Amino acid sequence: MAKICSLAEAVESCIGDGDVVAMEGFTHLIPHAAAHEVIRQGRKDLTLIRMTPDLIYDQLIGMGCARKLIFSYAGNPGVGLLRRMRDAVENAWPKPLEIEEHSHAAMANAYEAGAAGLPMAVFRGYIGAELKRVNPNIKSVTCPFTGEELAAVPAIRPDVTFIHAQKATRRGDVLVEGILGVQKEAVLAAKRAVVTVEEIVEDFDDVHPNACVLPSWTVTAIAHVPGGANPSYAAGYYDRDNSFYIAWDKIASDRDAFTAWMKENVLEAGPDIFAERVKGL
Amino acid sequence: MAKICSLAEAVESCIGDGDVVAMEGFTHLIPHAAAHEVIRQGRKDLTLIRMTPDLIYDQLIGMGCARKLIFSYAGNPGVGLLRRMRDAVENAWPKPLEIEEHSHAAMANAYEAGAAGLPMAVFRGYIGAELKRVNPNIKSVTCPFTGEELAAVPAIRPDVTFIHAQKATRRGDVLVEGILGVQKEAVLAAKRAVVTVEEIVEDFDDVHPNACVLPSWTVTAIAHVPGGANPSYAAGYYDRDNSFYIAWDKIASDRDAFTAWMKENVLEAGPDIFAERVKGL
Amino acid sequence: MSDFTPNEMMTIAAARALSNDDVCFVGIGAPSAACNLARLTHAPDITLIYESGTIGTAPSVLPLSIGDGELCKTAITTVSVPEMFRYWLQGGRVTVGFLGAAQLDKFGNINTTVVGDYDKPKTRLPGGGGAPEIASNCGEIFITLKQAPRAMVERIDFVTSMGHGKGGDDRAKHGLKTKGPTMLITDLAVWKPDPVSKEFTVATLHPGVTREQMQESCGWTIRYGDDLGETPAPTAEELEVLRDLNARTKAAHGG
Amino acid sequence: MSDFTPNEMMTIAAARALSNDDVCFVGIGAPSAACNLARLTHAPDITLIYESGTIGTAPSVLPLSIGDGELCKTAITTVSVPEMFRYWLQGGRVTVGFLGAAQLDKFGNINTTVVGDYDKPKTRLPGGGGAPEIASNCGEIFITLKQAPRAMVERIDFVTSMGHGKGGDDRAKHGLKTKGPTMLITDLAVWKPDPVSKEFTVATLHPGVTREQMQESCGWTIRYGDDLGETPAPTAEELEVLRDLNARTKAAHGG
Repeated sequence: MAKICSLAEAVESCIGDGDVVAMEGFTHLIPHAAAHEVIRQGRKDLTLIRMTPDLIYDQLIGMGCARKLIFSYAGNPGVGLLRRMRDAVENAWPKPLEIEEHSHAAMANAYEAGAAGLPMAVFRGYIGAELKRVNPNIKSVTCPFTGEELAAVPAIRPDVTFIHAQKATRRGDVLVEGILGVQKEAVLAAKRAVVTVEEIVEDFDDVHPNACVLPSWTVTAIAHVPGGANPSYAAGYYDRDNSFYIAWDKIASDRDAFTAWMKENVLEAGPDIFAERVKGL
Repeated sequence: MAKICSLAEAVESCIGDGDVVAMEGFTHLIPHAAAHEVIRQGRKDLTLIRMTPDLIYDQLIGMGCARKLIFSYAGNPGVGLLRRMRDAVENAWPKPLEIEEHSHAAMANAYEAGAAGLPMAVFRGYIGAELKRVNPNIKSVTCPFTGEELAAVPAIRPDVTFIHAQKATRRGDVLVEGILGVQKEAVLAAKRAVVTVEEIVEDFDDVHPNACVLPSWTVTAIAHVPGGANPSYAAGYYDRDNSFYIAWDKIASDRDAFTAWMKENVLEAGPDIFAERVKGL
Repeated sequence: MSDFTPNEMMTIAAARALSNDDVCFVGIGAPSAACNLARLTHAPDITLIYESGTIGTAPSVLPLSIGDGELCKTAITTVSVPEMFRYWLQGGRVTVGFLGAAQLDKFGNINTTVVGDYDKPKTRLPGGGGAPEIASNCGEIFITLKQAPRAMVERIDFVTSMGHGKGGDDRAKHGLKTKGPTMLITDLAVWKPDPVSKEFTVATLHPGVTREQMQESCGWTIRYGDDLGETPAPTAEELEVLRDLNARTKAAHGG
Repeated sequence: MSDFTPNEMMTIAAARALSNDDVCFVGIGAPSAACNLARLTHAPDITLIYESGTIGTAPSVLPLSIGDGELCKTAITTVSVPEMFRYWLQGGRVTVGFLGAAQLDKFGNINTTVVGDYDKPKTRLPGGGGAPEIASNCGEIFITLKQAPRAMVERIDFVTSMGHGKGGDDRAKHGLKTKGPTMLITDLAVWKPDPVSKEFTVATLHPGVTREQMQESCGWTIRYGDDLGETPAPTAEELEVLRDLNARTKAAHGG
């Protein structure tokens, strides 16, 4: 059963140095507050998994928390490149970053396989594509019925997954609505799952029977962090802060500007600043 | 784009003799009216696919429409055996019936693989189980990462799938709610799909964003048949007619009683009798 | 106390084996009654999953089918059947699976497929349904069965679902990490597998049941545990809750 | 008419290639503008799918990201990302996929991964995202690109997504049944693959564009179709609808 606690306590108890970590959210519901808490607590040597390692992973990488990144698209969506990640890959600053690169289809299938308890995902992919040459974790299996060669990648099985969701009940069930991304799969694939939520309610009265609900016993810890997805958004609560995504490009372009921003907004701040930020969004 | 038409026209245009056919609905939303129309139009040599070939397939088999059955549980749910199917398997009445038998997990995965455009489904199944010995369509693949041997079955790709759903819009989008079964997968896996619905509406106003909707362009024909799932049920419209499931056991236990019932209730009836039947349920 | 039926004793003994933290994959019939009895007595937070996709259901009456509307209405969420079998069962999220059997051997292997030869069956049974993968993917398996010589046999005609196979470490040899059958609850007794051989041995006899009754209703030579005991009789509360549940069910489902 | 930009011409030429029956897998930027322009002009029933899981969207303003709330609000349904890639893209339900490129060769092979060596890149680009499987699973592929010598190169540094490979029947040799790139729409011209060699050849030049401009902005020696024509200039309606859409988008997304 999920424990409802502070974000600091959830992070303290659920993630250790060297862990394999997934933080998911596909544009929508990206767990920024949770990532900041992980940075504040100084976790290191993490293997970070995420389809689209946008700002939060740029921040974790820039702060030296990661030793490896598994991903499929490393961009600041709608803006450009991830400058901290590029600096790590191209110049090993602040430390070298090993990368394992896939396509979206491969990552989505690998999360699905993780949730399904399988060792690998099988899909029709990477045909004529060169990632196969540089990523030894892209293999193939042959269909015993048709002889077709299909792509295979290892299932994703994180030590811990972090997601942000709209609501949890007091007994710990979690509701995700709208653009779902791979969050359900990322939670079910992981050994431990931490969820930050906009709201804690008595009950999901009248929720649609087929809505995406993660039962309490699939989640380890839940923290109430209103605004915790900002500058991403939470449908029904606040919009995406597009201007911050543009501003980030400038902050991240310079090591000193980045370090100063992280000090002021992460290291010397707390999760409660998120509620302030989303006022008016 | 889906064509909205009469059930007779939908069946006439979408299914031919010898087709591979799936009629799905997991206890909920079983397309009885559509199955009766197929019987009335005298289709034959069908390969019938269904996880739980309960009453509708007992009727199709007993009327001699089928040459083969692919299934995973052949029972009258909550009541007992399927007597017409048994008579076909054990005594070749009214004609022999070839069977291909799987587990629920295999069938569910095979529909999923069909919807996903894959030639096969891979899952952890049939371990120590004897169906492998008698069904040549159960094979295996080896995980190239762990060496684990996993079960493989061919994807299900019906020529035509029939389902019953709660609602369609005038432009042909279909809404299924509650117990979903494998209906979405069965439709997406098929070359053609026929949907009977309780109601045709202007719009699915305020439907949950993650509700199960099949867009118009995934469906071939839609027929408005209120009550069309009876004696199964349609959540939000009418309940399951449990007494008929019990009554069927008696009807199906005798070849003459069966033939007489089919003559009166199917051959000499039409889809409009279903609306009458569900009054008061 | 003697005012209870063997069927009630079976259901109550099965209910007692369940705990508040369990996640149960529930079949229709005795398992459904046992799981809901546990929920209504000592295990209010137990999670019940039916293979129709309904997760965390709390039906006020017992469902007649695996996909009754009541299961969906009271569920925390309802998922598609492919998701049920992939994420929830194969994903290793179910602690206890219940299975019944048309034929059962002493190692807990189950036949619900055919009596006689597969290609020329004497009796064609419904088939495996979810059982083959329930048997391998749930943390442990409870089997419920009414004892009868033709049900409990030396050698089953067809292995629909693997129990302990040939006994001993046969499950491990098949690559299985789950426990397999850990309990057999019948109308006459509670059986548990021998820790080494994995042969079912009688742990407790239900009140009033004799060894003669036992052997008459079982096709293999029965072994008894060294510390054979008596199944505690149903308590007044257990009987009352079970009978209320059955009465509500009967009233709801009508004639 | 001369009051339109090369970028507007590119978007309008791409929009014209879409029909009412198409199901498009839409990327952010020029593809999104083109698809929505088609929807707002000659193809009102076109189905737009974004990889965030939103199916049948009809945004009133262009999204800034692939997962803007507007896409979900106006969608017929929103599915999970694994389902999007399995049932909808791999399931063969998408007729047209749009791709951009950092580097493109004359056979429509695309690089969005690295400039330079993969292990020691000169420039690390965002990577493939959905592109490798969009390229193979969509019925056909339209590529949009601003022409530049460093973008249109003789040999790309990394094959992120396969176009026509080495040309000719190379796609078929890879087991692909989809058509691959059938159109390249740039700010200067519309290109189509030669039916046999599959090398991109210029089909129409946008109004006022010269062959000199073309060759200056392309790293390979350009071939022109025998029936080279001129791209029809944007109509007043096309320009008005596109500019309205862009103005609404700018107003909605603010500073």
